[in-house]
Amino acid sequence: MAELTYREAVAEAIAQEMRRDDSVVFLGEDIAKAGGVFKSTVGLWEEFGDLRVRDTPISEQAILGAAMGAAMTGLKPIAEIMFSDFLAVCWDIVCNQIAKSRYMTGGQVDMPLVIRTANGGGARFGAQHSQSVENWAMMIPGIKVVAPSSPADVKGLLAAAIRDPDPVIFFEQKSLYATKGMVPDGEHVDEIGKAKVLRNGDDVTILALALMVPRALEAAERLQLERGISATVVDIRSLVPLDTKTILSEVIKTGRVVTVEENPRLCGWGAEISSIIAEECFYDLDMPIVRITTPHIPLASADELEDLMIPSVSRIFDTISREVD
Amino acid sequence: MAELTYREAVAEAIAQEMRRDDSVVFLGEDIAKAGGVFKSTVGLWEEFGDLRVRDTPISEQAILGAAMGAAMTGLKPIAEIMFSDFLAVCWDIVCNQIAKSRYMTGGQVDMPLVIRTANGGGARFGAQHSQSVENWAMMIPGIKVVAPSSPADVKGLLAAAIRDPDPVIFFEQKSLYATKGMVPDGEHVDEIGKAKVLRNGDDVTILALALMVPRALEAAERLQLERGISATVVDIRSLVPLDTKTILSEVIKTGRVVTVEENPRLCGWGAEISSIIAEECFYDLDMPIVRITTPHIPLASADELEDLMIPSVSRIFDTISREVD
Amino acid sequence: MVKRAQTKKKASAKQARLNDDIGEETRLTMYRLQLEIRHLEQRAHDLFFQNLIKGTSHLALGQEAIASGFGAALRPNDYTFCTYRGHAHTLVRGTSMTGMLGELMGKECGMLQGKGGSMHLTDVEKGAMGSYAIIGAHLPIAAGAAWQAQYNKTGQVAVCFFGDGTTNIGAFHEALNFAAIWKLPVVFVCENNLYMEYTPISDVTAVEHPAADRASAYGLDSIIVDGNDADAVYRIAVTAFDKAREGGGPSLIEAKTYRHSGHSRADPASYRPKGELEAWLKKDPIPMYRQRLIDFGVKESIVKNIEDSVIQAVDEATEAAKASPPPPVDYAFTDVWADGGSSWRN
Amino acid sequence: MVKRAQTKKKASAKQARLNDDIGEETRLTMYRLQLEIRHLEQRAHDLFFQNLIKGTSHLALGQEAIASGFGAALRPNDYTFCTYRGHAHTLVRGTSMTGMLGELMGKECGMLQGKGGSMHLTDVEKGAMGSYAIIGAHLPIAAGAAWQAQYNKTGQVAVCFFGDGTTNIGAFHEALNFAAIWKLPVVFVCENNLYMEYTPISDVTAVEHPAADRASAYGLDSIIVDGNDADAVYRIAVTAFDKAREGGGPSLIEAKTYRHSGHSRADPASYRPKGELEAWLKKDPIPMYRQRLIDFGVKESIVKNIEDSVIQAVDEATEAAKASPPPPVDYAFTDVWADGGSSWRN
Ligand SMILES: Cc1ncc(C[n+]2csc(CCOP(=O)(O)OP(=O)(O)O)c2C)c(N)n1
Ligand SMILES: Cc1ncc(C[n+]2csc(CCOP(=O)(O)OP(=O)(O)O)c2C)c(N)n1
Ligand SMILES: [Mg+2]
Ligand SMILES: [Mg+2]
Repeated sequence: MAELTYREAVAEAIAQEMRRDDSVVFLGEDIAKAGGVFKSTVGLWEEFGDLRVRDTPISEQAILGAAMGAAMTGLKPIAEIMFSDFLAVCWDIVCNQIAKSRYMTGGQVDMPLVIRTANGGGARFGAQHSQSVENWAMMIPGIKVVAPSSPADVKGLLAAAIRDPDPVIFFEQKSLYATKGMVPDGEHVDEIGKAKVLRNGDDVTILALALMVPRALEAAERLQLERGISATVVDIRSLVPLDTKTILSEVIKTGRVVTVEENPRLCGWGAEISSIIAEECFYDLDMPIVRITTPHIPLASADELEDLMIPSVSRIFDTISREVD
Repeated sequence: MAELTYREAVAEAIAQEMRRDDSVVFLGEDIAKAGGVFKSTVGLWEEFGDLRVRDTPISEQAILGAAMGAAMTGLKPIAEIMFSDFLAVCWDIVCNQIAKSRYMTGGQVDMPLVIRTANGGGARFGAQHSQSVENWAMMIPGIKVVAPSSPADVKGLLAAAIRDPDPVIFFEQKSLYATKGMVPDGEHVDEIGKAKVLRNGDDVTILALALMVPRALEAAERLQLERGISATVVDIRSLVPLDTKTILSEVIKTGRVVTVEENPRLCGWGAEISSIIAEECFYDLDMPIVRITTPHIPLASADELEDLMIPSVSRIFDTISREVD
Repeated sequence: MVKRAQTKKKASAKQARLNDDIGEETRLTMYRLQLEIRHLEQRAHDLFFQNLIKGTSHLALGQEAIASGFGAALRPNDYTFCTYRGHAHTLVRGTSMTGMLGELMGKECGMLQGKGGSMHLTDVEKGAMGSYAIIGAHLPIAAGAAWQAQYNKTGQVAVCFFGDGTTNIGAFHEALNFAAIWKLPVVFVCENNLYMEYTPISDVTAVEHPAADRASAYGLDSIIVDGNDADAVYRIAVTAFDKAREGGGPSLIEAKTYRHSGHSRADPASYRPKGELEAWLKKDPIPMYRQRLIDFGVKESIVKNIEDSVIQAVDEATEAAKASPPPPVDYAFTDVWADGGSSWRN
Repeated sequence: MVKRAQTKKKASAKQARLNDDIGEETRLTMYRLQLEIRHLEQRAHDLFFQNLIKGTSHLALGQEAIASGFGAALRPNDYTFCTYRGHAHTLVRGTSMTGMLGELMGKECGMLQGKGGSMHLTDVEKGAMGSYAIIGAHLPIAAGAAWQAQYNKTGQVAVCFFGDGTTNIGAFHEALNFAAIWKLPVVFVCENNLYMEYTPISDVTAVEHPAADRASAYGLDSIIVDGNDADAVYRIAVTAFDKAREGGGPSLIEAKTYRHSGHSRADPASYRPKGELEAWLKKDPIPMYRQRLIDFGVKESIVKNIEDSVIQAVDEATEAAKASPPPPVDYAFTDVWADGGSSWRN
């Protein structure tokens, strides 16, 4: 085990996979010589060279199109889309091409590729560089969707994503890049599609993802200390495939569930999970299903405004204090 | 009142608004001289001429970008995106620019524009020309989302959309273009943001949109006749703003609710509405909330396969028969 | 008299030479390919009007020389990418006619199991890497396949076919620049049939030659070829492939042509100026090519033999596809993921 | 001696003429604008390092002559569209420095109420139609504003500023073709500062001049201007505006320049070859322009007066912005819709 930052874990996972498999290649804007605008890919170009780690023009459709064409013909590309907001400029390649080609061709086409992207708010970057768009990806049949909350998960799940034979969008929360955690040494590969129970409680089950996970954990500590409310915290980790087994069983145990989503409210991932619970565990519930989300509004840039919008520890604490009696 | 097809109602609404307001202009691919690939804009170019009804190149980003720039500076553009699947090639202009500009600028920028697009399946067009993407639009803060199910609603709601000072995406279901209905003569303007109760029942409330509305109505008739189940059918009509007043009050009346969605399952509009009901009417429900959706799979083209995927009258009938006892 | 004879002799010497650089075998292949496309598409047209093909269908009648010229110049392991108007380009890779007609009819024998339909024909084993129905997308995707070839030094090329209207969408621009800077072995082929659906291309394009006049924006040569002459297309293809295989990077080729039918099955093509179709029918690539074969001394019987066998093949494929049952309904739920399934949960 | 004097006389006659076609008043305006940008941006830089500005910030130090030259040539009701690197282009429209610094600091007095931040500066009343942070989007949007001007025959032009790296994204291509075929009164200005973020533009672009070498792809003239010379920029702007207002359609102008600072606040710009910055600092537009004013006979005291007043204005704006409170939290919930609210339900 070694302590790494979330951003270092990105580079470590990519390096691990590039060392073992020559067909892994990596492309994106400023990812090579500059090591990425978030410094999450430092050292890769130095180790793997010009042919495997390639800077591109500002041509997101070409980046993902090239990744797709290469994946169809035998490579395992990793493509970086610098900010997840920019998925909008290449959304056709994601949702109409990458996601659908295997199906439309009756299974003839392989699509082993990973799209890495910096997602989410908290950096005062304003409405076009702060969105949480994990629900955009979840909405599209044919893509796997992963969003880690810790350096260890970054390493294990990114390695798993690179080995996965299906297309994966890997959402790195940009406010987590500087956070630290213990990461297994040597080869480390996790499994995509497994949620993780990070805290066990009796009174309420909190479902969270990415940046919302540390906030949910902190709120759970405060709920225990200040209100005597004992909360389970589940890190969803992967939206597709969705570990409904773990989620539903943890919901049933407490009979109360709160989702904490960074994506804006309408059609967020919490809506989907809420609807599954409302359909499948209806009779196990002791309380309405509560969703805590960023309001359905573009994100503001000023500190005070942004902090108000993205679910905070105190909003989670207050909401659960009020709802759970 | 006159009997019009759904497609004729489109042209009638646009003509009505172009006659009363010179600032309404219309652009898109093959919409002018050819009258649209779905023949839904026939006669407009002849009446309003080259300057107001303009054919464009295959440049969806330019189409919507131009519509936005014109809207910001005083025109009221209507832009056609031929198939809603193609929103993916101009998604940035929709979700990052049109939807966010008023907010990001502290209210300085106006955005009175309409994006019309042919949505949905049933025409054997395959996975890239058949999607129901109303949930893509609902997911983005800052856009209004309308999807009519009848010629009268097409006329009234499209006219309202054109007059609306905010951006509206207007989803026309392509399988409905040939359907007929009575449409008010003369100037007809409806109100965006109001659901419509099309059938009153006691046992279950069916929430539907666009093509799912006639199917829900037919299923409701069969449920009454064959099972003695009496169903309310609500046509949602507008996803944003969402008429939660009507929806929730109709749900409470029967205590049972089923959504019928054409969009693929994950993060569909039914998920959002289900989560609102599960949070706000939890104690009024007598049954789990059931969602009937297109499975979370790209759409197949062969008749038998496509028919199996999109919710049919018999799937609605069977599901409700099974769930409501 | 003497003079005329000399001219004639010169001309036929020239013809012989022309015949030499391509060779009879390749020419016969190209004639066969053009006929296969023509007859298969006419059959698809008929089946449509018998309501045996649903959805939509985009024919390339009149444009056969382009797919055929490239088809003859390709190696079996090269990649091709095409559009919704992709019967031609898929067929020239040697795919099964039954699989193709079966797919158009939504049958179990369909090459995509009824999941793709007319606009998505694909035969990966033959290097036909897909038909793409959203304008522009397949240009960068083809560049990606070429990147693989470059990375693995396989000597393959990727060819990407698209229309004149496609030159105005953003993905065209991104793909061209990207392929040029990475010197990828990809050949972009713009089939300029004068129309973007129902709109004349000149109404919506800032330059006269939508592709060729833009080549310089990517540091590429401006190349225009007669798209109704399979030989001319073949020669251009060989040159571009050689360049690509030698590391010289991409080419952008504009082939001038015309589609005889409407844009899609729904289109009577009434927007065409009077006489335009008739003028182009005179330049129909197939009778012209037949005449050339005869002029070059190919026996009528050989030509006839090809014609008969193509019609027979199309007939047989039609019957086989008609006889095939609809796809089993559980096909709808397979092949979303590599494990063959479609589940998004456990 | 005689010869030298004559040459000198000739030279100053030429200078006088040069001065004439632009005029002293306009020149002083351009000098003032350049200084305003320089000082305001340096102040923003300082405030960033005092942690009074959060998020990010993209300075255009060294590129001031471009915004200033265009700014001086614009009419008040013309439209401008710019990028995240848009302090300069917003400022030259005459917007309030306090509103701008307030926005960067996230204060109530901010021009966007703290909702936009550094990358979205907008002042619609002044014709500054927004700063766009996603590469390429504002090119078609600017074309749309020009469409309005054309439709309503207002005589306005729209100017769209963007960087060299932006020429490789699809929206660039779509906007240029669209503007050309509709002959829209829009002027596209590519500020070629040699870098796309940290990557030299030549590494990722198929042509030497990313904008100028592509003009012909849209039937436009290839135009390159010295972006460090406000006079040269002004003259090009006037020509392009005249053309646009007369119905001659769009122009695409490539202005060569260099940014003295890194791409954004986080960037030390260590990717630059040694000596490159130093060479460009010698071509710093501001001291060069000052010298020109003196050479043209403008009194030192007038120049000095402008310099002092600009510094004073920036100082005052800084104090005013510092003194402003943070935005009231309910600002977060206004202005999604035209009714001022943000509700998505009833
Ligand atoms: C992004 C996108 N926009 C619009 C369409 C609808 N569409 C299908 S074919 C076509 C015309 C294409 O013209 P061209 O590129 O010349 O090819 P051709 O059909 O003539 O072969 C259009 C506009 C589409 N499929 N994708
Ligand atoms: C679509 C998109 N891709 C990537 C980025 C990230 N990005 C911001 S600025 C920039 C470089 C732009 O370079 P250039 O156009 O030369 O403008 P400059 O910054 O030099 O003024 C990049 C890649 C973005 N904002 N939008
Ligand atoms: Mg064409
Ligand atoms: Mg630059």
